[in-house]
Amino acid sequence: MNPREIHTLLKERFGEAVRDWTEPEVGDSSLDLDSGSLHDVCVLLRDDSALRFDFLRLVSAVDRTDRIECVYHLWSYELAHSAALRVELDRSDPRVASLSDVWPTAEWHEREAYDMMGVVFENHPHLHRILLPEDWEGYPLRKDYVAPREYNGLTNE
Amino acid sequence: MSEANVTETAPPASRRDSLRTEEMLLNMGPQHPSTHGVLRLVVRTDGEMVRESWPQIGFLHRCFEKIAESLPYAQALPYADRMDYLGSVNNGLAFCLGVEKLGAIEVSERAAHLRVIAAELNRIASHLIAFGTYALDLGAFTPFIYGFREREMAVSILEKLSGGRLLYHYPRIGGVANDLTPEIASDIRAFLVQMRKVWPEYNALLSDNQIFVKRTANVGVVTREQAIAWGFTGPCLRASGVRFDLRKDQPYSLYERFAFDVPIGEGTKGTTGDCWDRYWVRMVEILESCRIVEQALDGIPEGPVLTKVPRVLKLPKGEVYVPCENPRGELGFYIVSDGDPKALRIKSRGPSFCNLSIVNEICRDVLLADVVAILGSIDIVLGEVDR
Amino acid sequence: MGTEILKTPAPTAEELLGRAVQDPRDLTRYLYYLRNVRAEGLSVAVAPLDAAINWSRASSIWPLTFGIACCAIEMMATGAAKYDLDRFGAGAFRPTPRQADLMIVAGTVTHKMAPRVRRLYDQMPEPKFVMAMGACTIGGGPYSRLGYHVVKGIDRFLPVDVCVPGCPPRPEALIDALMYLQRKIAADRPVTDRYLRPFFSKEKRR
Amino acid sequence: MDDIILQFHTSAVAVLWPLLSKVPTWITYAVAYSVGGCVVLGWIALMAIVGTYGERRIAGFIQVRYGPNRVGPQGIFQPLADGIKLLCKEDTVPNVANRALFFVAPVLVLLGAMIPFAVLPFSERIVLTNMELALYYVLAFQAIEVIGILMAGWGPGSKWSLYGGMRLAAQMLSYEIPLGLCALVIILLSGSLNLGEIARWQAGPFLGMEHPWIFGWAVFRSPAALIAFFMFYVGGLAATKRAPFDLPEAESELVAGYHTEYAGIRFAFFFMAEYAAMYVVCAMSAILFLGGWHGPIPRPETAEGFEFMKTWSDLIQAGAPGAATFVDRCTLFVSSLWSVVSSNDGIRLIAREAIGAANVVGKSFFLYFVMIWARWTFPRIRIDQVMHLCLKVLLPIGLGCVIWAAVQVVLFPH
Amino acid sequence: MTRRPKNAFRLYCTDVWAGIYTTCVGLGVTIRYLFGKNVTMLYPEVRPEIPPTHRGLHALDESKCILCRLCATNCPVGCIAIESAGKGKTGMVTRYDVDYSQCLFCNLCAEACPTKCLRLTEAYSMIRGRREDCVLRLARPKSQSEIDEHMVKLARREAEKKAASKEAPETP
Repeated sequence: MNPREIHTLLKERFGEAVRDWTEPEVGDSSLDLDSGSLHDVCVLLRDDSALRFDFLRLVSAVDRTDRIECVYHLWSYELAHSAALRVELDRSDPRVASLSDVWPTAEWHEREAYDMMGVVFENHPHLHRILLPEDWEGYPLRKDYVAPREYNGLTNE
Repeated sequence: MSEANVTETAPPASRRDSLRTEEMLLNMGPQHPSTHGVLRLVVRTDGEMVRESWPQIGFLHRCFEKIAESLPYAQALPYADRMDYLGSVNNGLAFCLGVEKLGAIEVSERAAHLRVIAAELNRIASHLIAFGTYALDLGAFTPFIYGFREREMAVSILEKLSGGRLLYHYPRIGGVANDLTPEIASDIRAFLVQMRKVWPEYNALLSDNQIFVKRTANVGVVTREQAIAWGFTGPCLRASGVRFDLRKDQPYSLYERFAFDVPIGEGTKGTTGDCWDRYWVRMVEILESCRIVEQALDGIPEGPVLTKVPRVLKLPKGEVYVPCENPRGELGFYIVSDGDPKALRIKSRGPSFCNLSIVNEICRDVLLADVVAILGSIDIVLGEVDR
Repeated sequence: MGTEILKTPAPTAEELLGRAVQDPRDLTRYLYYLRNVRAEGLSVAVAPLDAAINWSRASSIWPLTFGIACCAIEMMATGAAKYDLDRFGAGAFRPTPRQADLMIVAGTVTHKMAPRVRRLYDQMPEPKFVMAMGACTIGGGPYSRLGYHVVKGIDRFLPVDVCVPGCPPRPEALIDALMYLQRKIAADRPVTDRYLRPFFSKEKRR
Repeated sequence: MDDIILQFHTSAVAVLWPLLSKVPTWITYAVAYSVGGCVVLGWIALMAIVGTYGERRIAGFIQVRYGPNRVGPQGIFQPLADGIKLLCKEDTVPNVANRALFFVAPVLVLLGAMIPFAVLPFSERIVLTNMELALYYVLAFQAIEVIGILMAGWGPGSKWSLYGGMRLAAQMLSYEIPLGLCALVIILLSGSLNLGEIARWQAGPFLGMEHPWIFGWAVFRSPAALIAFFMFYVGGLAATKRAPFDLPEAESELVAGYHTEYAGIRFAFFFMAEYAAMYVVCAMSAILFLGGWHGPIPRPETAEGFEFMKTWSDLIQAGAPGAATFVDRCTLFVSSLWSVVSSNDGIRLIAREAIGAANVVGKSFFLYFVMIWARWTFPRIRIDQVMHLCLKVLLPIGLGCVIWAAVQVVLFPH
Repeated sequence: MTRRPKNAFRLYCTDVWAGIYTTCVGLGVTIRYLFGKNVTMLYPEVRPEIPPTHRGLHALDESKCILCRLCATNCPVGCIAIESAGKGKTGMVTRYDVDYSQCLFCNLCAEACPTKCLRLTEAYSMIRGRREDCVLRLARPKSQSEIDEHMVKLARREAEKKAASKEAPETP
């Protein structure tokens, strides 16, 4: 099933939670969702017989200066088709439901998104920094991030 | 679990008999002979039995994604090589394919063939290191040295081709750096002959060795559902019985032209998806890669090697994700561009990052020696885990 | 020998290094003291002891298995069959810092890793040497300008003896660095002090 | 055929120096035996040097590379350089260590490795003490090394060395029983515990041949001994923590096992003890199963009843009254020695002892090589598999061999 | 207690036999290599043969350098420091340092050079004792007098050109 059919299937199932379809002229397309309904959509995507998305490929948080987006890439081994979900969160307090109970691999991806971009995933088993040390301030991949001049005694310039 | 709240759990009441036994927190710390680099594995053990383990990563976090955002595409390419330093041609290839797909840049057939040859030679070299370090983890030092002997031949070929011994910077946006000379072609054929001659010896020395089989069969079994749920990709996924290879299912760079088959784990020495299967899938993949290199070398057409790319490359607005088959699994760059010479965001999916996340799941109630065997069989590279 | 020779300070290790014989195979470079005894007025009794200890330390340097990143693969290649570090007596890679003499820091040292590297260095017994292998360890390498998490060179928290530029340096460069370190050890003075007086002599320090 | 040192002391020394006779005998015995002991200590040090050098060179050639070949001609001085460097290292003691255990452990381990050398014969007559219960003595004192390593495990207080120590305890428990059973097979067949006696039994008549060349070896005398030889050797591998059984100092799992915290000269003790223990196992297997000095090189015969010591002491007693001053007593001592040695039987006896020693040492060096060869070929066994192997495989086979040997001794002796 | 499989004893025997057989096979492989040929290249005496495409230490041909500074801008790390007397083709390079504590040998600088005067050579070994020495100074060190004399030459040529251009506009 190509992304367009998936979009129509989800549209009739969830109605306004799924934004309308925009065909990008270059690169991959994606389904825009609102953050509230993300968890239910994902459960459906995994369990529905026509979709069977059993593999969460990638969770990436993108900082578009006025908002933060979370993009989920999915793949199905049985039906060999892929899909990309996009969720927009506001920049001051990015909050979205965690998918670690739907796909266990999301656990580490979400911890990395929290570590790098500061996106908080609710009811995540243990959400804290995965790559940077525990006491590191700031989220490096935000556009307005300033690298610290010095960290526990070692200067950076 | 962060360092702070890893508390010492008191043993359950049932075991407070006279002989007070206590569980120990063991630090297979960032410097440990068998953690393949700087991975810290905090292990809660009860005697030799491991109850729980928390891998702690980030000791080699080199800010790749921040650098990739602040440099133009051509200058960010060498940093992609340094992510998985054992399969650096495949990293550069994935990065270039992403940029070329977004910028609709054409690549000549000869360049595509050269990319396939370099990528497969790099895969053989990486699998030889995986074979060597896995033997080293289980205590056999000699296969490690034999693996490096063949690897030196492959590396000297790639050095003639690209100029570097380990980080090749060979695929460029729009083609490859240098062209193939007949002398390098004959070296490649000689290497393929030697590799096929030595392969049965490796099996005699290690794969069929009863001690090795006893140490790896039925150890760290990952079922098919578990592998898919935890995001396993590459040889580890195929060892659990899922016949999925990106070079076959989502072909890129002319891979559909070459005939090769995808080995999967059948549980010959134990159950499907155990350490032995992960090791065996890698060994058979070495032979498959030899076949691919041979076919690519025979069918290489004439033509230019590097198409003209504007010095200041501006990609159109949009995003793309092109997954490639790295020796450790699916590696892809999710490139989001806003139309200016620097990317808005480049997110890299490291296969070892996902393969490593299953360690806590399967290292439960196993012996300490088995934790080492499981970690070695997953074959992680820390540059890719921490990026 | 006049006593005034003892008042003038002896040449430092760096200067002696320059004069040490370049050919690593020539055994006499360890005994170059003996050749210069007349010229530098050393007490003949002590020089051979210095030379013997230097020779044994230089001929059996046990590196620590401590690979961090890409340079670790080149270090393994140097230890493997084609370049064979064991010919120099340096092939016994010891897993524990207690039994290692040389710490080859091979790979990028990040802020999260730096305290561990420092602790490993402190755990090594005294005649220990540090080799900074690869551009990342010398001055931050490719990550020096934009890497916020990378320490810009390990000489900020470790005394470095040998720097090996390269990204990653070839195994031949690593063997050259080991021979440079051997020459540097040969110029060391374990038993005599700056004024070439043996430590164990009862004479008061001036 | 009593000890060479005892004979030498009673006959030659006491007679020549009358003032010595005033000194209580145990002092002179002590001096004589300590001289013998130093010779054997030199041999142990030589074993350590040959061990380290041989291991790194053979490992090199197995791995298609050269071992150390730049330190001295062909790398001969490499062990010397390692030794001096370890001597001059800083002596680090972790502050959480239990200092008493930390200091005693290496000494006990080296002691445990050196004790069997007292009874290990190099040839028919060249042996420090020709003890009657030699085999029992060797097997009994193996436990000292175990105590030493358990101390080394607990002493430094590091978790890794604790694991190494505990693993060794489990390994020792599981391999010592099959080792004892294999020795039992030889005791049953040869009928004595004295190593000299066992070797002579293997030279005795067998299958009608008066002097069986190498077919007199225990290995050919009965299939039980053949199987026992392989099990004794495998048990020996486990005893010296080598090859597939090097669990207590498993590099890839326990960083460096029990000697994680030891540096400098203390680590050199463990290093030396390992190679000394290796030689003990090889020499014991050579003597018990491969016919000791009745080796591949045939030995010349000497006249019946010719005793080197006895003839020499008779000569000295004959000339003793005439020699008054110290000088001509020495000349008498040397001249009588020269006359005995240059006599026809003397030369044949010395040749016989030398070739005997060559046989014993040659065979144990071959087994030494096999140990090194096995180490660089096999991966490491897990601790529960070691116990499975020793208790569920070696033990039943060992019992079978003992029963077979007993039946063989009863049905057709020799 | 787990029930013992029916053919437990047969499994036990095949296990023991497999153990013995594979150990002998493994020993066979290593003994063949023990007496085989070694592959070690005795490095200090035997120099390695390095391919021409090797990306090693830099080499600069000063005469052809036109001071366009493309190499410095194209370097991802910015480790090339150039100082010159005068600009463009007529200028003279006074300082051209490559800082090897940052360089990653990616050959982007050599490829960007229009006149191909910068090249990564086959040299690979530059061992230094301290970090400060890890900088390769490629430009020939020039004395202050030489620089001043060059500046004077430049100024004189500038003056002639201005004079020539002053006459030219009157003639047409």
